[in-house]
Amino acid sequence: MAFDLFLLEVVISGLMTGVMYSLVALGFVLIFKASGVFNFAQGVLALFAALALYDFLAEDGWFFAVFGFTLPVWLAIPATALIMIFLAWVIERAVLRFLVKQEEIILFMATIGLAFVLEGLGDLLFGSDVKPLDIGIPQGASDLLLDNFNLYVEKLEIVAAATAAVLVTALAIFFQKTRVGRALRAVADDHQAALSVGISLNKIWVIVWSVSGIVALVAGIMWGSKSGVQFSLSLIALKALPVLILGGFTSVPGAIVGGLIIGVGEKLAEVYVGPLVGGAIENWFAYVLALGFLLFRPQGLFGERIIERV
Amino acid sequence: MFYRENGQFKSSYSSDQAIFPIAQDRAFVIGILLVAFCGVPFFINEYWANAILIPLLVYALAGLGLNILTGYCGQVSLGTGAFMAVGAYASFKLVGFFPEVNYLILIFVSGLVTAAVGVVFGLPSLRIKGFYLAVATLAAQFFLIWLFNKVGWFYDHSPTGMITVRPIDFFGVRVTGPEATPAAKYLFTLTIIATLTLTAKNIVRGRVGRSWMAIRDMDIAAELIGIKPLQAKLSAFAVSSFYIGVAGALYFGVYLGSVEPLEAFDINQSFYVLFIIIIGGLGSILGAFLGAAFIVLLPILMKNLMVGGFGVASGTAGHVEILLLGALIIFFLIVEPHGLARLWQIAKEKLRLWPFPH
Amino acid sequence: NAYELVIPTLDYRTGPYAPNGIPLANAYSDYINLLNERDGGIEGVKIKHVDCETGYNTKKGVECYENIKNTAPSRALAIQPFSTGITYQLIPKSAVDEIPIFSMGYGRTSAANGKVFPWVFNFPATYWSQATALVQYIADQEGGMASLKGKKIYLVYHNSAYGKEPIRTLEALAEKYGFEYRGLPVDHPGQEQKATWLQIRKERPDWVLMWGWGVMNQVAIKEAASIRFPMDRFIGVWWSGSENDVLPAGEAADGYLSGAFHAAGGDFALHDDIRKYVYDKGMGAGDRDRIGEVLYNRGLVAVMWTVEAIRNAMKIHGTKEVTPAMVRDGFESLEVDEARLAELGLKDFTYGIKITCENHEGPGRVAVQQWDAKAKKWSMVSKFYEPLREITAPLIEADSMAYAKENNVTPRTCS
Amino acid sequence: MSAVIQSEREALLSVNNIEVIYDHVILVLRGVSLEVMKGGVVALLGANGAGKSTTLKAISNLLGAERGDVTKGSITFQGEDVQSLSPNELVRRGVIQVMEGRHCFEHLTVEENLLTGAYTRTDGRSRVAEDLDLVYQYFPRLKERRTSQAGYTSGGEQQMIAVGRALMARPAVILLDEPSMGLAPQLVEEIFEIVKRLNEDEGVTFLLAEQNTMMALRYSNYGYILENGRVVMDGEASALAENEDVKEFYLGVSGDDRRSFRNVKAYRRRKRWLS
Amino acid sequence: MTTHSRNETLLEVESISLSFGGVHALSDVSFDIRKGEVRSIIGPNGAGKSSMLNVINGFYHPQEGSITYQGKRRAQMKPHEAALGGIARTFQNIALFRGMSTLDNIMTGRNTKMSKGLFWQALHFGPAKREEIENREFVEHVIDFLEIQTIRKTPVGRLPYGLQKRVELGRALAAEPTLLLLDEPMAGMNLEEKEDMSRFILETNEEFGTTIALIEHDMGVVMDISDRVVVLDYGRKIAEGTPEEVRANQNVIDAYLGVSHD
Ligand SMILES: Nc1ncnc2c1ncn2[C@@H]1O[C@H](COP(=O)(O)OP(=O)(O)OP(=O)(O)O)[C@@H](O)[C@H]1O
Ligand SMILES: Nc1ncnc2c1ncn2[C@@H]1O[C@H](COP(=O)(O)OP(=O)(O)OP(=O)(O)O)[C@@H](O)[C@H]1O
Ligand SMILES: [Mg+2]
Ligand SMILES: [Mg+2]
Repeated sequence: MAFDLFLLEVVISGLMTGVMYSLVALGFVLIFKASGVFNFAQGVLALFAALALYDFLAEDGWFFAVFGFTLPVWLAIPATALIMIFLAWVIERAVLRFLVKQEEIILFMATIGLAFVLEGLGDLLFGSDVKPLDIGIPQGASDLLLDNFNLYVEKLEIVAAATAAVLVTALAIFFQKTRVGRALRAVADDHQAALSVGISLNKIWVIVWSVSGIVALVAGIMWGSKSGVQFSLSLIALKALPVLILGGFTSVPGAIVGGLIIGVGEKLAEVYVGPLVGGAIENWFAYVLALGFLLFRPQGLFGERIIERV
Repeated sequence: MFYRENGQFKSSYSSDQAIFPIAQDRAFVIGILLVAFCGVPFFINEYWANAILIPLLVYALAGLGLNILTGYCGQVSLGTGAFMAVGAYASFKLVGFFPEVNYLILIFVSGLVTAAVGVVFGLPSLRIKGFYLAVATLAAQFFLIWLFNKVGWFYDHSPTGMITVRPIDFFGVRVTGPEATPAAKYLFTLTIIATLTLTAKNIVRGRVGRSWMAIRDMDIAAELIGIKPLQAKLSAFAVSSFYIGVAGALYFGVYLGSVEPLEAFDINQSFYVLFIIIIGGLGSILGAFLGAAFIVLLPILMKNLMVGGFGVASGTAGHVEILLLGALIIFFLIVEPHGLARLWQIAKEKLRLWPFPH
Repeated sequence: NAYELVIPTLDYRTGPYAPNGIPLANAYSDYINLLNERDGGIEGVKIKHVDCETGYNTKKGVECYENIKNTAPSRALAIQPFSTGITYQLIPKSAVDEIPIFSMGYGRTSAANGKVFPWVFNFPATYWSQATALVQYIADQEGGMASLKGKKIYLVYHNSAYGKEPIRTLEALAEKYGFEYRGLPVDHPGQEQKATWLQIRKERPDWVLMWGWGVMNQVAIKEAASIRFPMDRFIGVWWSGSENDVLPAGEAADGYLSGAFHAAGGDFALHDDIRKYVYDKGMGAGDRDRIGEVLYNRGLVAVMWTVEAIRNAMKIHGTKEVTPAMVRDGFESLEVDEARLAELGLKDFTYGIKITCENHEGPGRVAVQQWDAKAKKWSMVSKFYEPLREITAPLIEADSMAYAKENNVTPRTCS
Repeated sequence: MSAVIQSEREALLSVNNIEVIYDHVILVLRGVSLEVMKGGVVALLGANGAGKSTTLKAISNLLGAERGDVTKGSITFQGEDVQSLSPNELVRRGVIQVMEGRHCFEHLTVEENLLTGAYTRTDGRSRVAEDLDLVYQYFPRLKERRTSQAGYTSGGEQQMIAVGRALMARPAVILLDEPSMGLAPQLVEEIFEIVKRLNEDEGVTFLLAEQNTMMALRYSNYGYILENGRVVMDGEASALAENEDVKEFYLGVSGDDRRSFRNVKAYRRRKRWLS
Repeated sequence: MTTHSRNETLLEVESISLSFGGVHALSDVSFDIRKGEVRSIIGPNGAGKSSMLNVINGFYHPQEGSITYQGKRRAQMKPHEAALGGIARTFQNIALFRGMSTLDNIMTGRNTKMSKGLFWQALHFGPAKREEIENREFVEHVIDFLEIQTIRKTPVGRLPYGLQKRVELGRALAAEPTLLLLDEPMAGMNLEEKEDMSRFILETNEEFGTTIALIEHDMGVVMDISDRVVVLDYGRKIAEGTPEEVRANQNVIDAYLGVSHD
């Protein structure tokens, strides 16, 4: 294989992996942008969504046990989305509404608690075995590219990239152009003031957590198809963090661009620098890369300027 | 009725600034210390030492360290695990180099080493704030752990990369390894932690502590009234890392005895300590202890209750335990977002008013 | 008879490695239930099974250990930590607490040296033996040890103490037989291995070995399939060769190889007994149709050997009320030959073992099994290889002596 | 100004003997009662810490966010108990509060800030746009800064944003907490003129907490004086303005002359009505 | 009222210009502050008053112009240098340290006067303790002076607005400043409190000779207590002089005071 073709391959796979991270990061951004909550439970949310989806599809699930049939994919996905919306509603009822106006770190902590609850619940309801998730997304390398150009790209990731593009466009429009989008940003700035102008925090929270839950479902589908549905799925949240800081916590496009940069950066580092220092540098490299960007832009590439005034 | 400050007048500023200006508080704390130092060692067994009290103390110390940085100086860090690792590895190497030197001194030096590393990784805090900084400290977390896992020198080239503590005597008493008696380990840890807690309290109620809190509450204003952000933040990183480093050394040497960097000091460890201070109370010394008690003891308690008490299968109990722990964290945050320490304080304030409702 | 034999387990049914921990734990529980139901325990003495959830986490492991080690009446007769980290943790304690540790096929390899580690047993084989076995298998396919020269053999490993175990052996082997070795670490949990497999795709090693665990395994197998790396040149350690690892890759995993020291499949006489005495009575710990999975059988063989050691201890000491120290003696002179296996309903399940005072690893033999994706079955495709002791012995000696020196252990003499 | 007698009209908003506790232990309101008549402008006066803001927040139900609790008494709006209503429900019914200390949405632009005020409105974009123009007319300065992020505007500009944002909701009752704070003198007057205009032309009812007693009494028709969490005096604005004590302590006139701030040293501390 | 050093210039602002993107917060503003005087800065909202103070104590860096303070001329300085040089201030939007008690807040004001290092502090013994108590004594004077003894140990976040302003003044006074910058110290206060505040300002000025730069919208206060006034509008200086002169200035009436003001 020619050398530069390999480089290209590394870059492409970096981009694709980056998109996969972005899908998770997007969920974070939504919630942060709209409520100032750093939602640590995003990874678990993705896991939970994937578990629920699997349950509708598989014969060893609750759904089958109760109703005696399984759902086709096109019905199972909306059904799972409904579950995520219900979950958002429960979260708002049971957690968020009691934490109005608390500091960021408290809310952050609450989402960690939430992550535990969902994790325990997921395990109790669905068991901790590995569950293969197959909703018909093509898997494996694209034969077309591999045979003709000797270029290795995963089909699943092409699908993920396309999905992400659609999601991002829709979300960006939603935030910038709509009345609810504006209200979401207002809530993030000042809970109490938002209340005082009649924005219902409860409603807003249900909305963002629902949207974010649905984004988590998408991420869960992609990652679940890739590596099976199991606890480890929730740990991809950690891979989304450098993407977030690089792109900026509040920027939807930032989540994508951040993902791309991190993806390519870490793959190049691992492939070209890794062997020199013993490998497995991807993880810290991603963070160091993000840190490097932050030193120049403390609010991330696309994040909102941090207002410093007296 | 009994908890009143009436009639306790301070005649000098120095007595007004005492750590526990209220006599009842003072008596209470002295009582606890007496029990901890003179009572517990007679009854302690291995289970209580290795599974409960030592982890509790070590985590309280780590929590104290992180609380200095996060609770007092407002810099959120998720690198605690890595800083504990620095302390652990430093003590491991130091004991190897200077087996003759007193263990306490080596632990102290390990703390200093960690402080130095902490300062280096604290540098970005001058520009990066809030959650951005938190995530940036993850760079330290992942990089340091990678380093300890990768560079053979750190683990004396053992084939698995694990490090194991040597048997060490402290003034003739074995304090590490399986042969150390529970009481010896416990007292050794307790002494260090009691001393460090006192120093922490001294620091936070003095000038340095105030400048940390000023930076935390409003960094711009602090700068405008003449507090140097560089000095304040880095000193917080240094002191905090020192504490965390000592905690790491004890965690490795006295508590676990052998560690694998990737597991013992991973990011979960960082979160764990963060839970401790948030649940316990940010910016509170007592909080670190209450938080550690909550986070260390509660799961054990729940497990023993479910498995031992109700005969729940241990796997199921494991799931339920996670679920319940999460739910309790949320519950306590809702009841009192400022942590158990604040809850305690409110309870005291109520007591002071008692029997009147307000 | 009020005396009970306490067999504790440190399980993990939660956390990232739960999918692997569950079958192991189920097998333990099932076998003990079987003995209690069918035989009234061991030699008529009831077994008390205490389990404790560790989540594969060392700290919880310590708590569990302290909690269960003195369980009345017999105290814990032998500890099976099922985690490298916890094993390391407990090794120094074992001598003081006088409780034998049986880290079957994992843990500290140099604990094979019974002179330094009288309380630790890691038979029937260690990682280092396994590494030499896998290389021998490769040599067989390539046409003899000599043909290894110039070949490229890569290792994809879990970047942890466990994953690093074989490195030294492989390096020594590479030096001796002249193949090119390179290690590619994968960080926990290992869901993202693109960079690793791109490098493999570029450098085209002849063989890839894998020391993986958890989700890492199945992702690696999928990635290998994606880059069209031939499955029959991809060999996992015995912890990377269970149904969990290959099923998610579907057809693509066909032909994947892994190390093994016991058979897969649920049609041994013992399994039938378990179905009859345990599952039919509704006491089964897991799903009936998952009996016989690789990790389930792994659990079975582990508890079986433990039980045989207890039996042995009873024989040696002439009492049914054995203590952990007696069970240690039982381990140290344990002999489970083919005939005994057949009695236990495990004919041809694994090979016979014999443990001695200086050798706690036992025979150290390892075979290779292969996955048939259509039939969804593992089957042995090689003989059991004898370890290359000339490679492993000096390494074991060096490492155990270093431990002895650091911890002031005077190696005992065995004679 | 329409000199409406308070008691002749129906009470739109009434607060009955409420008690508020912060943080479970700090008692700040010890039984406050007041009534706001429909179409009235009621002033809430009192020293720092008397509990004015707390009273307003209790009405608009914003106390929860500060860990405050109404532990006794009741609050009714149009005869209905509103204590269980959420703040946004109250805004929908026409009660909006301008909080003390601005509380702008820092990252939103000035215009977006104003538009959030219209969040609850359903009468169509064009009506909202009209009102936006109206607000810009009241505060030309805001029009100049419409695309700046509110976090970067000056203190007075933020105050205008806060008031403008409330106007955008087209409320029936506005609870104004220190509207004049930090505003230039001519703007202070303008704000009160706006209050007057909205009150007279559109029938908007006002309850305002204000330190600028002179202004407040000039523009309101009824007043309550709060001290230490209790109402110590109330009455017609004109009557209050004539009260000797009020004159002396709140208006700073002793005899007929305004006291100079330069001579305050010689001035004796006042007595409290009730403590 | 006049003292011997009244005519010495303490601070001179020379043609300062400051803009943020397209917004010109200050354009070519020059004025001086004399030692020992009370100098007021007034002007409509958004005129650039607060920005001016921010420039003086180094938080904003002007694009053009320079500042001479105590004879040293410079384009800009770091905020803590200004603090060390004796410039203290209060803020328009209260900038207290909300999590700390009144006492601690005021003690932070003494930060520049304290020097004992971490080691001694950790021991809380000997020099550090002595230093702490000496400074505490000073702070107690400030507390007595401002009559806030009763709230000494209260966390400032719980205080009503007016008291917070007073604590903020205390924090500035604790630094024993040469030049005290006050940004709307009386906003949100009732008459009585304004009187108190005026009294504190005047006493500080007269007894300690502290020079004061004051931004305030209450004309009564400004007219009564300031020696000289400078008026800004849209970032420009439109008038300057004694209170009487300024009050009579037509530009000022148009831009700021409004016609109806008495
Ligand atoms: N969140 C809070 N926690 C505890 N105490 C509080 C809180 N908010 C206000 N208080 C206390 O309640 C009392 C009344 O405060 P409030 O803000 O209502 O006064 P105010 O009359 O509006 O004063 P100002 O004129 O200064 O705005 C004060 O003593 C204050 O210390
Ligand atoms: N950091 C900044 N970024 C952008 N614009 C700013 C910044 N600081 C101030 N401005 C703008 O500069 C102008 C002057 O602001 P400044 O705060 O100095 O006004 P001010 O005279 O203090 O007004 P007020 O009396 O309302 O407080 C305002 O229009 C403000 O929006
Ligand atoms: Mg108020
Ligand atoms: Mg201003």
